[in-house]
Amino acid sequence: MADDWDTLETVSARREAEALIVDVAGFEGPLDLLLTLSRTQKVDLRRISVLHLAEQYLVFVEQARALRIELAADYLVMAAWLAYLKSRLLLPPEPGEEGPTGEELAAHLAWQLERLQAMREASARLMGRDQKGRDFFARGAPTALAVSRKLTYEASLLDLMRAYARLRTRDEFRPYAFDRSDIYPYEAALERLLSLVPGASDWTALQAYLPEGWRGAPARKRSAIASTFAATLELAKQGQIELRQSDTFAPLQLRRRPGHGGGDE
Amino acid sequence: MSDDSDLMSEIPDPVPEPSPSLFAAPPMAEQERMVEAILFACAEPLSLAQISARLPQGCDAAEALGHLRSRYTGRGVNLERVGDAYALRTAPDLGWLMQNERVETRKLSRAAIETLAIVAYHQPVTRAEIEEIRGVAVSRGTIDQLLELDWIRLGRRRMTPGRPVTFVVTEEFLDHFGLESARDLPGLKELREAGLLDSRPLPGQAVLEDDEAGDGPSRGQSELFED
Amino acid sequence: MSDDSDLMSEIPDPVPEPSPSLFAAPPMAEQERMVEAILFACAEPLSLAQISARLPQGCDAAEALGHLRSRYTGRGVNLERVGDAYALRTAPDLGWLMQNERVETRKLSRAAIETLAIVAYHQPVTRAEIEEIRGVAVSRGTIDQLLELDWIRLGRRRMTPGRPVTFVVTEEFLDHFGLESARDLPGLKELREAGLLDSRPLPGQAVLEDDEAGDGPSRGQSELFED
Repeated sequence: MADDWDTLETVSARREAEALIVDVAGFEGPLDLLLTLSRTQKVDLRRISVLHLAEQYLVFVEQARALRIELAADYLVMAAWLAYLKSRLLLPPEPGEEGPTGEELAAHLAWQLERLQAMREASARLMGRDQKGRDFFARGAPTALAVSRKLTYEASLLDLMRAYARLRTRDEFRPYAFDRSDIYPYEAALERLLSLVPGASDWTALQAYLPEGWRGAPARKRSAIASTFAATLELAKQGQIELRQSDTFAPLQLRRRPGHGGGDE
Repeated sequence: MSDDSDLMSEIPDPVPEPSPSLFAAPPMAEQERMVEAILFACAEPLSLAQISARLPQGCDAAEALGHLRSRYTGRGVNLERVGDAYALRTAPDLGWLMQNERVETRKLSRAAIETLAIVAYHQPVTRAEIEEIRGVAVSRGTIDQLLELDWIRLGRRRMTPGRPVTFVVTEEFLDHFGLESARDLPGLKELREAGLLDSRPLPGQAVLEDDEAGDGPSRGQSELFED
Repeated sequence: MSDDSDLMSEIPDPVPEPSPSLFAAPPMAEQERMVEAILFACAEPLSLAQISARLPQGCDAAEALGHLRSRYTGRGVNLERVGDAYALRTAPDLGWLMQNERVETRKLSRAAIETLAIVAYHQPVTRAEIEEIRGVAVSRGTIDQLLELDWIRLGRRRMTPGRPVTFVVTEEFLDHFGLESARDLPGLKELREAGLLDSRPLPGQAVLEDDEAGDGPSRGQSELFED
């Protein structure tokens, strides 16, 4: 058993970990990464080896360090916790020791992963349902009616909360969408790239895709590059674009995937 | 309802009929369902040609319309001909059910929504307090409008000099805004987390916010639940 | 469902006002027509109370709805139950006919979809609980977007330290996904039986979270099965 794990780790697991690292921006936090890693064990989540999973994760973090990829703090917190869990699982408990056993902690982690997986599946099933406005429809020409009042005033809870927020930050209030003036949001980068992809038939440097006004000041440029880079990874993952880099630190280039029309699916 | 089934049984089964297209047209009952759904969902009356264009090849829109028309005869909804087009309409004799329902919807003015927000977050609150928070005078009309909408009502008089009246929100308010209680309104910290508010703390507001974060909307709220 | 009329007749009429006995309620077939017209005219689901309020005195909206529901069974338009409300909707199998009416919705991010599912399955749920399940912070705007779509709303505050706000799904959510109630969420029972909707604290932190467990998501969802 142990031998099996060892060979797996030296060859395929390491390769997989490397592949995962390239994709690090695609993960939604350490739990998501753990869930992906757990799939390599090819067993039901209830029979997963948490010890092996912890080792896989630690290999991942080590590899990332070797490749000088900076991981967000929560990935490192998880690594520290898994290292602790690993030691609890491997070492016999000290006599009179307080606190939960390694097995209890491992069972909890396995349950968390199972729960996340279950919610993933639930959200897929939910979105797969018939939806109003797509699969079934309401009356197309409703007669105006609601309450039997001649004039009604409309205000949503969101309006109310925004009004209050506006009041409490009087004079200083700016709509939140423009708050972080030097941060270029990932969503904006993704949206921008999506609109540009159909025209991107030739290899073009990533820098060329930075929006106007984000190419000058270093802080703004850094933010725009980071978001745009993350967005290219997402689009590459979706198969909409191709990425290439001739050498380490060479300019990153991208183009529309040949034969891909630029449509959504 | 027996007429319905009689009607259906009179229609010959379309399967053995040689259809012009490669695929046999759906049975007439199915065509009728299709026309029904299309007319229901469409915002405008549709001509025979428009209906035909939406149906699969080989369908007979005119016949389906005929069946649909008789199916809806005498019902609360009728199939009507409007010029060259067809539409489902409420039966004319039931128009009175809809009469008082011509509703004009207007957006609440900024003054009104702000006043309402202050009442909701700070209730029971006096007019002077509302003005203090808003930094401008509150017009009589604004308060009247909110009272008339039944979103605010008079609360207890404040036991301070002059014994000013206070305002609180109503059940109707909770109902309209989908709240279970005024206490469920998010505080500043939560508004910020939901992205509705600038995340940077403002100078001089730190104390107020701490207050808020600890125990929901405000001190006033607790009074509401004492009686 | 004759409770309404029974209830009415038991109450002694104090004033000589129009009482249910004064005017006989319209025949059931007529009540059914009226309910049909009312629901047909409205794009939004209407509650039993809203329907009753528009019918003449002495009508039994529930019974009329029952008749109407079976009348529309298998047709191009169906009578659907949405939470405590009712609406006419085109049959899902005919959606392909309505290409022109299709509304293009903004594509939701994976984070938003998962957050929505978590609210639906774990409601009432706090932001911290959503983050714990996903193992990652809920980004600004995700909650905002779901509120704006009117798919989630604020529930009761959790009676735990900090009294955090909770989120629950709305009637619009049920309507959009064609659900009669949150109990009909696919796989809900299995998830509950597998313990995947419980709130289980990390071993060793039980004391800290004990409070929460009493009033937590597990309780919320199990409530759904009590009646």
